[in-house]
Amino acid sequence: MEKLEILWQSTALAHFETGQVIMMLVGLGLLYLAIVKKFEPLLLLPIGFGALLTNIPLAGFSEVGGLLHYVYEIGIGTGVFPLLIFMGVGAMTDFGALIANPRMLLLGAAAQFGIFATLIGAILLNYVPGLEFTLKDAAAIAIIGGADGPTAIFLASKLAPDLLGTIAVAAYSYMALVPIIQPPIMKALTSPEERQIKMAQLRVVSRREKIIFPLAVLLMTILFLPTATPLVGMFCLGNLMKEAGVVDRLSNTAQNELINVVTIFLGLAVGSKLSADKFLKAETLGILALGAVAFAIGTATGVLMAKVMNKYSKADINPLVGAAGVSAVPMAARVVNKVGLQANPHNFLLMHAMGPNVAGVLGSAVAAGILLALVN
Amino acid sequence: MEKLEILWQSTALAHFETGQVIMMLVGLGLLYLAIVKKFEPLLLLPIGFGALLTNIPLAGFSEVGGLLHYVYEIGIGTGVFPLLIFMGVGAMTDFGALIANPRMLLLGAAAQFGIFATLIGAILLNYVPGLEFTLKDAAAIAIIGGADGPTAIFLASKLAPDLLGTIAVAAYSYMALVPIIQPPIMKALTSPEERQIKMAQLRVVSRREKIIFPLAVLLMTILFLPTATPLVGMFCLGNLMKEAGVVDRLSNTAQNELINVVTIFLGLAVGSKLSADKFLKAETLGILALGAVAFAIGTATGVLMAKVMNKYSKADINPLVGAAGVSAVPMAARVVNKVGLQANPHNFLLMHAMGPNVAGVLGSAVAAGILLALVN
Amino acid sequence: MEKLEILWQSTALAHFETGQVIMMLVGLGLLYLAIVKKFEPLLLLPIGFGALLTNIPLAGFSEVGGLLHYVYEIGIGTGVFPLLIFMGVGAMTDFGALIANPRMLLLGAAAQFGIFATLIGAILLNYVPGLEFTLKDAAAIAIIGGADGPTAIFLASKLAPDLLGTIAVAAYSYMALVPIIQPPIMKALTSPEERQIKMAQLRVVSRREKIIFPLAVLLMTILFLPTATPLVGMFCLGNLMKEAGVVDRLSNTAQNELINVVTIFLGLAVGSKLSADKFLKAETLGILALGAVAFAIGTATGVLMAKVMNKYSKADINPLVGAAGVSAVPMAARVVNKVGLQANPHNFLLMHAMGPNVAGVLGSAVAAGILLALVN
Amino acid sequence: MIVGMGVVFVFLTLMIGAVNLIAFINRKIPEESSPNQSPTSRRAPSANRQDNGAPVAAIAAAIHQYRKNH
Amino acid sequence: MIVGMGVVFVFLTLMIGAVNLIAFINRKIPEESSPNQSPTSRRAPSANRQDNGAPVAAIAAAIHQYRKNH
Amino acid sequence: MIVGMGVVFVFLTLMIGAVNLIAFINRKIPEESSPNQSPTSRRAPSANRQDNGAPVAAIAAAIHQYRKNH
Ligand code: NA
Ligand code: NA
Ligand code: NA
Repeated sequence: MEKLEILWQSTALAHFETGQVIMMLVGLGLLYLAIVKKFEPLLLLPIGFGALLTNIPLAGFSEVGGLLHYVYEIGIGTGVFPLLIFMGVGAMTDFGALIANPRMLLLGAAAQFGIFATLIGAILLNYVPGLEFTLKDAAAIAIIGGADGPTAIFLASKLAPDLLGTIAVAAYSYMALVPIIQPPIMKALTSPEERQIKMAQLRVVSRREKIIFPLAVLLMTILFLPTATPLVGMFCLGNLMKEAGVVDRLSNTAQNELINVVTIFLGLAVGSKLSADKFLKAETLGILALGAVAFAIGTATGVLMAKVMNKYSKADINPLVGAAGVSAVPMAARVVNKVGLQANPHNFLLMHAMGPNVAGVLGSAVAAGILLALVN
Repeated sequence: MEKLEILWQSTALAHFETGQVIMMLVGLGLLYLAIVKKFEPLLLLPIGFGALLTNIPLAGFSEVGGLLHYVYEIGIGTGVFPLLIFMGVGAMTDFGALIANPRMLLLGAAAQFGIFATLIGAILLNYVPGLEFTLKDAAAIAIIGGADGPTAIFLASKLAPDLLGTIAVAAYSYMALVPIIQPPIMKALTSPEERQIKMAQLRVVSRREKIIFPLAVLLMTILFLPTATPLVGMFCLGNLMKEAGVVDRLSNTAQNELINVVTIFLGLAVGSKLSADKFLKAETLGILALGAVAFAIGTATGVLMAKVMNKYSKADINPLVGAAGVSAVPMAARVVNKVGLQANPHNFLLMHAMGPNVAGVLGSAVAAGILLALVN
Repeated sequence: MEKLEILWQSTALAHFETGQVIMMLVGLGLLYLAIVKKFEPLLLLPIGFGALLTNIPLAGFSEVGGLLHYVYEIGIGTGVFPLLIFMGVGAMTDFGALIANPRMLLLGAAAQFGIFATLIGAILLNYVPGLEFTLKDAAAIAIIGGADGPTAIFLASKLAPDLLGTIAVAAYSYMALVPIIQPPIMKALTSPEERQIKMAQLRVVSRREKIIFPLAVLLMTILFLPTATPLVGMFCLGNLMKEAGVVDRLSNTAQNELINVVTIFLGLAVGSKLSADKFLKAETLGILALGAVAFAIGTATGVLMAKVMNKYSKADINPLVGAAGVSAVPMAARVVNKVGLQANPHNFLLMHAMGPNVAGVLGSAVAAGILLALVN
Repeated sequence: MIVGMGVVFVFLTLMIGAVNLIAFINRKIPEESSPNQSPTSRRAPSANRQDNGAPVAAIAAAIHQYRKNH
Repeated sequence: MIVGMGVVFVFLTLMIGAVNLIAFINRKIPEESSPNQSPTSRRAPSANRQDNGAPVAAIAAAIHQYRKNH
Repeated sequence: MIVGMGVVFVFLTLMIGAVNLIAFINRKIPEESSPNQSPTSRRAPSANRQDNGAPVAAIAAAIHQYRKNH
């Protein structure tokens, strides 16, 4: 009987708290989005599973000695995991479209307006009773507008570890929602004629230019924005390995096995931050709302910038491609292509949208570096 | 001359102790079993090699600063390696046969009787002069009867790190000996007619059931046996990644590169625990004997349970499949198939044995959780 | 305005020191050698990139909390990375040619003369004003003559961490320069007739011999030179996994994904040691000079030893194959083949040069063990 | 021991119930036929995948080589 | 906010200049045609590579199998 | 230095002896012909391996594609 009592006390049933139950439902919800809705499953599946594990009473996954505790401390506390993801993404990224048409960098810049608008928004939310965000919190929340998961995780781990779970979930969820959030904004800000604009075919980019590009980006980041070099540096390393053509072994590993392993653990570690005491508070609603606003603003400013550029530039620019500037590679570029095809079934914008799309990755890494420099 | 003296003092010849020589022979023996006899070579080869390395005088592989010291502390001291193996095994496991015929879970439960019988046995062995096992030691030894390597290593690392090397070697050796240990017991407990029983073909299992299954297993473990969630949780994560179909990149990495890397280091780290002072004692013989007994008992109770089920169930159940309940995937299922074919050359039991076989993995993980809850 | 001042202060422009600029040029130079000249790109590309990153003012890559700091401490400070590389190289190495003609081990020994000559040289350099090398420094520098990158990094991490960057760069650079350094020496020391000598075809080596070989090497190292067992042991483990034929999963992972991941981080970590205060000093020139001398001496003694062996041996030995004894696998063997073909377009020496070539790897690992035993 | 073995049985028996429940629900709510879940579309999307070309090219080259030699 | 956004723009505008500069220099100094940079020679050399045989054999076997069956 | 170099030579000379000894023993005790060590059976067994089907299917598809185009 005593043994049975011990066993009963060792069941979770005797120890569950309401918050934990709710958070496990949140975890199941994330798994549903990942598996059934196919929302960024590579991240949301491990995040959702991590949320399940971390909220089990007594199992101690996230306490000292637990697996998720180690994974978080080693991988996210140090910032190593997002940097490795960035290296892998760099090794998967082809900057050809951007090198062929470098003015697209302006669209990648314009779409980061969402980040800075959100920063103001988060600070203003302090006036709402019950919400309290420090400047660091606000900066970490704002980066959701960058539409780039690893950048958001990296910045949040440095500035607001307590909000990391919420921020990461918001970032990846909205990245998955790009096909729903962006098209209405894109259509509202453009005329059917603008959406039909055809763009000149891109010139061929030589291998040498592709090799020099990541080095030039790194050099400029070093000179002007050293706080951005961890992110930009690892991204450029991955890209250089890809383009150099002499270390294909390393490049393939970086963009396959290494990024896969890191993705599993990054997701679990992020999920381990989805505990009731950190997620079930008014701030979370504020963060989710701000994230949506940031995405919408970034999309809008990207499109508007493209309209301005189309007006003052010799070459035609379809304003839709501005929306790809938020990053969310390659989803945003595909959305641009799809909306463009609705206006003109023979106008394929995908390659033209890849330029602002990868520019958006650089743009949000740069913005992260600026936020780090300003608030840290 | 002085230099020569330094060099001589730095040879192992000047420092060897008898125990180390014997342990190196044990290591060579394990390599022989792995390479020539093909006994679980994936684990026994690194374990044997680790035993060689750790017993070299002066090399200090397992002392602070040595490679095996780090690997052990990081990988086994924390419990991370067995959990990663479990994730990979989960990503390799197809629960289809079990979902189609869930009563096979009872066979996976019955075969764990070997674990609890061994627990009693280990406690009784304290009455043998020269043998001393604490309750924790006894629990760690008992898990050998689970016929599941990573579960044994995980539990031993928590309850009896000093016995870890011996327990792991016993577990993997007996898993390799399944084709020798099981058939006589299976034949002794069944009649030729029983061995010829044909089982109804299994129904097709839908993808949705396969996705929900690991989540249901996790949920029940969370509710009723949280101490088992590290093992069961990682197993279910791997299985969910496999079945979800949306993260094949991650699933493939978990069941290939990641598990391979971990296997190498897990083996080396386990081998590093095969030092003379821990292995060359009377207890080791007790452990080896108990392990063999545990396997035999588990096989027997599995078969007997299947006989009972066959008697009281509508559908025919070949009692041989009960032997697969010890786990030792997929070896035990193959042995069932082979013994079945000897009785009836047209009766393929492999798929029917896979159900109890994977149920046995769950069963021993559950038993490990119970032992953790009871003795920790 | 204040914000702008903060941002300006946060640019690197406000903080660059001359030494850092020079070191970044060194890094770019290494990238040039790797990408354009294809000098050992697998290592020199990450090393060059690491040199860029570590010299960025304010970015703090190599300070506590920075990525390269962690990678260095975990991977090189512990000696783990070079050992994993060695395991992977072992899994790639075929000792068949050496087993078929074991006397080639003498060539692998003779070529290590460069190491010990350099040791004397480094000690003598203390008489040059401005240069100061301790005995440990001298031993770490001498190993450059072993023409084996991971061995050099391993020994330098143990004996002279401050010189590690320079030593690794020197080792890999000279390994890449083998096709330029070796041929003149080889031609100067041999007559055209000698270079045309044909060697008897190698006998077929059985699988069993190939399995026993790494174990025999390990056993002898254990007995006579335990300080060499970390390197030799991991090398033999890799080779045993390859030849055993029962753990191909593990062997493939060791020689592909695992070695690739480690190579990226090893390179970055080595590059992180290329900081101005450690590289821009007179000692560096001394090290580079000694490295070149060591290579030249090793090549010469290898060739001379082969001449002696040719004189006193029944079977013909082409003296050129002695040059492959420096290791630098497989570059040195290819150079031998090429120089041989220049003398006789029908005389393929590649397989005959593989014997001394892999013997050279063992030879330098053994020499490293001796140096560790003597000076540590 | 009896307690331990009992818990194992209770737990796995509960699981039998759970699996049967899943199967029952699964039969009740038929899986909506989702055309986008065809085998070809099950691959996870990932940024700029380029690993498809290489093997195909290698295979084509191998086939070409093979044909020449046979 | 204005400062931050401004720096993003300044930085990326500088980068436009840099890319244009690279393209300009690239046009001025034509890439020397390097015969050793053909696709086949771009693989990094590595010690005793042996992973070529297996896939080729597998492909050859697959082709053989395929031919027999079709 | 002389000591160091000497040890290298002594050690590798001993190893020559060891290799010759292995070869000698190997000739004396002929390897039993083990039919289960054929190349095909040398793959390590592993639970529920499923990676065989995919490449074969890919190759078959590639061959089919290739034939259509050539
Ligand atoms: Na962005
Ligand atoms: Na079991
Ligand atoms: Na060497």
